[in-house]
Amino acid sequence: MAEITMVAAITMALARAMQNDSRVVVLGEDVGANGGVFRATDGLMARFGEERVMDTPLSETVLAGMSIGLAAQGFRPVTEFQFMGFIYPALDQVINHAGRMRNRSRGRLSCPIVFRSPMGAGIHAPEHHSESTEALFAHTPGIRVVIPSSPARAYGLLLSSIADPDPVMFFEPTRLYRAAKEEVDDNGQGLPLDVCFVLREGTDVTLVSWGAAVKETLAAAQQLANEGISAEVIDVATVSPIDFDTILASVEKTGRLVIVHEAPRNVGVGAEIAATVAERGLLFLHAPIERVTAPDTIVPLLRLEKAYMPSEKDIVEAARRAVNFA
Amino acid sequence: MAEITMVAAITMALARAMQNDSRVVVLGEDVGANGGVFRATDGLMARFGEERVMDTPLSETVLAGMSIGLAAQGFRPVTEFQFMGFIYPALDQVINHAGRMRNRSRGRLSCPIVFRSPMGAGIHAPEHHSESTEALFAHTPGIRVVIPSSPARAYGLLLSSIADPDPVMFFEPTRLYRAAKEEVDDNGQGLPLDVCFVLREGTDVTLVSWGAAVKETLAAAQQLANEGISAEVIDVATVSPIDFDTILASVEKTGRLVIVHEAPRNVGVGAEIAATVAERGLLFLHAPIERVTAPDTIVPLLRLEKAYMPSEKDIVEAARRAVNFA
Amino acid sequence: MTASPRGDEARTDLSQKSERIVAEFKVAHRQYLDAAGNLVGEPPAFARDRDTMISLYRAMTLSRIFDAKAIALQRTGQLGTYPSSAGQEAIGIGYASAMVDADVMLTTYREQPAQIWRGVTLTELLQFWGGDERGSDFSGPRQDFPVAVLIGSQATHAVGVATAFKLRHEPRVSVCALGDGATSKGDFYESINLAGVWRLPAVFIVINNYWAISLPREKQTAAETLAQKAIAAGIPGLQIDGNDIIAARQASNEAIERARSGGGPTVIEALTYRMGDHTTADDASRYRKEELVSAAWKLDPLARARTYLVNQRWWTKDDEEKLIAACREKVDAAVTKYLAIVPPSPASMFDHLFETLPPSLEWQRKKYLGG
Amino acid sequence: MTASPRGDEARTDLSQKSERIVAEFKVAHRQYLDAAGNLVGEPPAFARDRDTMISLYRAMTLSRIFDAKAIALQRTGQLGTYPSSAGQEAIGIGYASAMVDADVMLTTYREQPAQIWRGVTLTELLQFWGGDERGSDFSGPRQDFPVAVLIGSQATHAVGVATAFKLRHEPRVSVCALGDGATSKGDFYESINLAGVWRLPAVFIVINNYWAISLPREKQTAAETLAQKAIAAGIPGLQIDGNDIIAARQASNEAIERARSGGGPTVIEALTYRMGDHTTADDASRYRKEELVSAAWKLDPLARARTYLVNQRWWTKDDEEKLIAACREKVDAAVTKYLAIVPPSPASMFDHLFETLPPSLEWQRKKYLGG
Ligand SMILES: Cc1ncc(C[n+]2csc(CCOP(=O)(O)OP(=O)(O)O)c2C)c(N)n1
Ligand SMILES: Cc1ncc(C[n+]2csc(CCOP(=O)(O)OP(=O)(O)O)c2C)c(N)n1
Ligand SMILES: [Mg+2]
Ligand SMILES: [Mg+2]
Repeated sequence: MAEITMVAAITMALARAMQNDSRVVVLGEDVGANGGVFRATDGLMARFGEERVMDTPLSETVLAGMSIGLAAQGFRPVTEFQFMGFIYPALDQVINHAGRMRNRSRGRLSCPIVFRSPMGAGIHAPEHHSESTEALFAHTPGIRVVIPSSPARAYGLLLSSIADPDPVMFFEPTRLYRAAKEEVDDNGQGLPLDVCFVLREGTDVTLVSWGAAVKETLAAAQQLANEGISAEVIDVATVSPIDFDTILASVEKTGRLVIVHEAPRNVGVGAEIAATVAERGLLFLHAPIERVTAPDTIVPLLRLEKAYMPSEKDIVEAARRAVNFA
Repeated sequence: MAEITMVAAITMALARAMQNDSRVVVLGEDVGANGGVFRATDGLMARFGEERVMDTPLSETVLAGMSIGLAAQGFRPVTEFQFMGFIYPALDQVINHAGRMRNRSRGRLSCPIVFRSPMGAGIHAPEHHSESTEALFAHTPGIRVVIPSSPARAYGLLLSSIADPDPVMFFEPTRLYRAAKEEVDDNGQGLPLDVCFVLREGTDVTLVSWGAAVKETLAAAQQLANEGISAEVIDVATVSPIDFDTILASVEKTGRLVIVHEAPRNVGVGAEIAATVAERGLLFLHAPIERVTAPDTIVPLLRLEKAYMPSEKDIVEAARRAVNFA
Repeated sequence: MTASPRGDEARTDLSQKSERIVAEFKVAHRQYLDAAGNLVGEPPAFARDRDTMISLYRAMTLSRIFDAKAIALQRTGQLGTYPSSAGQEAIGIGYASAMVDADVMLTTYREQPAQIWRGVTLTELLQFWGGDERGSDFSGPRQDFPVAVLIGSQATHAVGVATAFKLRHEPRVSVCALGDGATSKGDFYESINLAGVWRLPAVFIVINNYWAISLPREKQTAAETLAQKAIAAGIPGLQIDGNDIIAARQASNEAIERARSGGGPTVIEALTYRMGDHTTADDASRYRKEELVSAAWKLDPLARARTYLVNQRWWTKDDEEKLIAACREKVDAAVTKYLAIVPPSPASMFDHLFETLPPSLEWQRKKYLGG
Repeated sequence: MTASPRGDEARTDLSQKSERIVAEFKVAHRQYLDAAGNLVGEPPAFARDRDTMISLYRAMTLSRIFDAKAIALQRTGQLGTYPSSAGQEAIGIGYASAMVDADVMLTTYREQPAQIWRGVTLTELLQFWGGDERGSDFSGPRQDFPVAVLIGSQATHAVGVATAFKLRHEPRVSVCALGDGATSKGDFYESINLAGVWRLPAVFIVINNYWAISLPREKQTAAETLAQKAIAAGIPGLQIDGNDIIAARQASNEAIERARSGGGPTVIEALTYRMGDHTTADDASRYRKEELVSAAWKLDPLARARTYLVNQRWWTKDDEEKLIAACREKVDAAVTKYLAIVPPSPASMFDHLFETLPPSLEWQRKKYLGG
C-alpha cells in the first residue's frame, strides 16, 4: 500500500466506483484525455472509454442540467466543474432542480449526482480560481456538501458521496491536492457522511474546521500543545447537514470554541456552527466563540492570497484568547 | 399625502429616481407596458419612454450582465428579476462581476446597480415563486442586500439603494406588497443603508427580523406586551453588511435575543447575527439565542406554505422561552 | 428599445475572390391543414385514418374543456395560479401522440394537452395546480418529468435523458417542449448545442405562441424564425403550423423517429397563439389588443380539426355534442375527486428531502413538527 | 462521446405543396493573404499603405516577443499562470486597430496583442499576470474592461456597454473578443440575441483557435462554422482567415463601422490556432499531437505578414533585425520596471470593495489588519 496524494486518492476512488458500479459516469470539461486540469480523472478515459468519461462542451449550465437528466434515468454522474469559481452558471440547476427533484416528484425521480470541484486559494492561480463558497450550497435544502481534508478522507468520502442516493457537492481544496501523502487502502470502503471526524482529542479548547484550513488548524493544535494547551480538532467534513452532536459534545467538554474556515466570514458555515452552539450549548461556553476566517473581501490575486487566508498564527491567537478568557 | 401600499411606494421611488437622475434606467422582463407582474413599474414606460424602461428578452444571465455594462458606462440600472427564484442564472454575474468590478479594476469601473426582485412565500404562487435566499447574497463580498418591510422604508431604502455607488440586491417581500398602507411623502429623501431600524423599544427581549417576517414579529411583540413582556423589535433592513452595533446594544440591554426570518435555518443570515452576538456579546446573554425560521426543506407548494413560514405563535413562544430561561 | 430588422448590409460583394461561401441553410415551413380546415398538399397516411384523427380530436377537446374548468376553479379560489393552454392543443397532442410510452417527456407548465395524452389524470393536474406536490407523482409514464416552471431549464435535463438513452443504446427519445420566450435562454442554446455535437436522441418542440407574458415574439429575437436557432447547433430546424394537428403530429413523428434511429436531434418551431392571459394572475389587456386575439381565433386548431373531420364525413353534430357532454362529465368527476383529496401533512415537507433524513434534519423535524 | 456530422436527413421533399422555404442563409469566408503571404483578390486600401502595414506588423512582433518573455518569467517563478497568445497576433491586432479610442474593448485573458495595441503597457500586463490587481488599472482606454477570466461572461457586459452607447446616441462600438469554447456558453448566445433584437453597436470576435484547453473545435459544436451561430440571433456572421492581418483588420473594420452607423451587431469567426499550451499550467502534449502544431506553424500570421511586407519591398532583413532588437529592449525595460513594483499592501483588499467602506467592514479591517 503506497503513500498517495489527495488528488491520487480521488482518482483511485473514481476508478473504484466506476469499476464497481456501471451506472457511474464521469463528465465535465477536459476530464477525458487531459485527465482534468488537476489530473483528478487521469487515466479514466483510457480505462473506461469515451462513453463513461465524457468531455463536455464549455457550458456549465447544461453540464449540471444533463447530470440531472442522467441521474433521473438511473445513472450516477460524477460531474466535474473545473473550478468552484465556474460553478455559478450551474447554480440554478443545483438549487432549483438537483436539490428539489426528489421532493418535487415525491420520490419518483431523484438526483444521485456528485458535483465535484476544486476549491480554495493558495495555488497562485488567476482570478476565480481561489473561491470558498461552500456556504451558498450549505444554505440550499436537499443537497449535501462534503469537503475532504486528507487523502484517506477524500477517498472514503468520495466513495460514499457517489454511493449516496442524493446530490452531493464535493469540494476539493486545491492546496491539499499534493500537499501531503498518506497510505490509502483501495478497499472500496466509504467513510460515513453526515458526521464530523475528531482528528485530535483535547480538553481545553475545541478547534472546528474543514478543507484546507484543517492543515493550519492541526499545526496550530500542535503549537498550542507545545504551550501546554490541549486542543481538540474536529474536521466537519460534511459541511451540510452538519453533525452538531459531535461539536456540541466537544464544546461541552472544553468550554471553548474556535471555528476556522477559509471562506469569507459573513454568513459563512462557521456562523451556523457558532449560532447552533449559542442556541443549544450556550451554557457550555466559558469564553466567547471565536471565528478565524478570511475577511469579507474579494479573494485577492496571488500577491495577497497569503494575507487573505487564515494562518496558523491567527488560530493559535484565537485559541489563546479563548483559553485565557476570564 | 395619501396612504399607499408598499408596491406603490416602490413605484413612487422608481419614478422619483428616474425624474431626478437621467442616468437611472429600468430594465427587466415585462417591466414595460405590463408594468411588471406585480405592477411595481406601472406607468413608468408611459412616463419615461421605451429608452429608459426596457423590456428585455427572457434571459436572466444577459439581463444581469448588461446591467454591469450599463453601470460601467455611467448609467444607474434598476434591474428587475421577476421572482427571486429566477435570479440564479444571474448569480454568476452578480457574484463574479457586479460585486468585483470595482475591486478588480481598482476603482476604475464600478457597478451602481440595483437588482430588484420579489421574494418570499405567502401569495399562493407556483413553485420557485416563494424563495428567501438572501443568505446567498449576504455571503458575497462587494454587494449590499436590502430588504424593506413597510411602504415608507421601501421608498426610502430604494432611493438610497439607487443613489448608492455600489451594487445592491433589493428584495421585496411579495406578502407585504399590498398587506398594509401607510402615508409616504414623495419627498425624494432616502433612508440610510447599513443601519437597522428599531421599530419598537423594549427591555426584556430583543426580536430581530427583516422582510415579511417583521409583520409577525411586530404582532408577536404586541402579544408579548399583553403578557407583560417588553420586546424590542429591530428591522435589520440592510441584511448585508449588518449593523451589528445596534443589535449588540439592544442585546446588552435586554439580555435575550430571538432572531426571526423566513429563509431556511441552516447558514441563514440569522446564523451570522447569532454568531456575532455569541462572539462580541456573549456576556450580555441571559438565555440561549433563539432562531425562529423556516425549516431546511424545500419551500412547499401553496397547500403547505403556511406551515412552512414562521408564525406569530412561534415567535411568542421563543421569546417566552428566552425570558423564562432560568 | 424596439425590434430591429436584420442587418442585410453584412452581405458583401461575392465577385471578389477574397470571399467564398462556406455554408448554406434553408428553413422550411410545413402545413397540411389550412386555417379553413382544407388540405394543403398530400397529408401523411395517419390523416386518412378515421380512428386516429378522431382520437386526436377527442383529446384536443378534452384539453380545452378541462382548461376552461381549471380557470373557473381558480377564479373561485379552488385552485392556485393556472396557465391556460387554450389554443395550443394541436401541437401538444401532436407531439405527445408521436411519442411512445418509453420515450420521456419534459415540458413547461402549459402542456396540459400533452400531459393528458400521456396519461396524467385530470385529478392529478388539478392537484398539482392546486398546490400539492403529489400531483407530480402522476399516472403518466413514470419517467416523464414534472412540469418545469423555470423557463428553458428542462431542456438541459432533456439532453441528459437523451444521453442516458444513447449510452444504453436504447431506442428511446427525449422530447422537450418549451416556449418562444425560452429560446432566448442560454439553457436552450447550450442544450441544443450539446444535443447536436453528441447527436443525441432529443427533439425540441418550440411552442411559439407569440407571447412570453407581455413580450411579443419580435421583441424576443431578431431571428426571422425560431426554427433557425437550430443552425447555431448544427442540427435540423423546421417551422410548422402548430395549429394544424396533422403537421404537428407528422413533423413530430419524423423528428422523433429520426432521433430514435440515430439520426440526432431536431428543433421544431410550432406557430400557435396564446389565446388566454399568460396565467390567471395575468391581465393581458394591459399589453395586447383584443383584435389580435379575435384574429387568432380564426386559426383555432380545434375548429380546424373539426372541419376536417366533418369534411371527411367522419363527424356529425351529434358526435360533437356527445363528445362535449362526455368531456364535461369526465372533468366534473375529476374535480369532485380533486376537492375530496386530504391536504398533505406538514410532515411531508421532510419526507422527500433526502432518501434518508440526516440526523440534524431529524432534529429539525422534531423541532418543527413536535413529537 | 464523439462528434457527429450534421443530420442531413432533415431535408424533406420540397415538391410537396405542404412545405415551403421561409428563410435562407449563407455564411461567407474571407481571406486576402494566403498562407504563403500572397494576395487573394483585391485587398482593401489600407493594405496598400506602407506605414499602416508596418505598424501592424510591428505590433504583432512586439506581442510575440513579449509573450515569449512572459512564459520565461513564469517558468522562473516571477509570474503567475500565463496564457500564451502566440499565433493569434493577426486577429488581435486586426480588430484592435479597427477600433477608435472611444470604443470599448472587452476581452478574454489571451488578448495581449489587442491590449498592447490599445495602450496597456507591457509592465501593466506583467503586473496583472503577476497577481496584482493594479495591472487592470491600466493605461489603455479607461473604459476598456479588465480581462474576463470567466469564459463568455464579458459578452453580456459588451451588450450593456453597447446599450449605453445606443441610449446616448454616441457613435461608439463595443467590441468583444471571445474563444471558440466561449461560443458554447449561454452567455454568448443570450448576448448576441439581445444585440440582434436591439440592433446594438456591438461586434463579437470569435477567436477560433481550434482548442478550448483540451477540447477540439469539432467536439464543441456540430455547427459547420462558428460564424453561423449569428443566424440564431438574426444577425450577420462572417468567417475569416484570422491569421491574415488584412482580413482581420478589414472584416473588423466593416463590422465596427456598420455598428457605428446604426447597422447593428456582427459575429466574426476568426480561424487561427493556439500554438502554445493553454496556459503555463497546461501540458498540451497530453491531448494533441505535435504534428498538428507544426502544421499550424505553416499558417503563422507573423511570417505571412512579413512575406507580404517583403514582397511589397517595404521590409528588409535589416528592418527585421532592428525591430526584434527594439522589441526585446522594450520588453526587458518593462520587466525591470515590473520587478521593481512594491507589492500591494493587505489593506488594499478593503480599499476598493465599496466606494465607502460600511461600518461593519471597518470593524473587520481593523480586526484583520490591526490598528
Ligand atoms: C427562468 C425564468 N425566468 C422568468 C420566469 C417568469 N416567467 C414565467 S412564464 C414567462 C414567459 C414564458 O414565455 P414562453 O417561453 O414563450 O412560454 P409561454 O408562457 O408563452 O407558454 C416568464 C418570463 C420563469 N418562470 N423562469
Ligand atoms: C465559465 C468558465 N468555465 C470554465 C473555465 C475554465 N477554462 C479556462 S479557459 C477554458 C477554455 C476556453 O476556450 P476558448 O473559449 O476557446 O478560449 P481559448 O482558451 O482557446 O483562448 C476553460 C474551460 C472558465 N475560465 N470559465
Ligand atoms: Mg410563448
Ligand atoms: Mg479556443
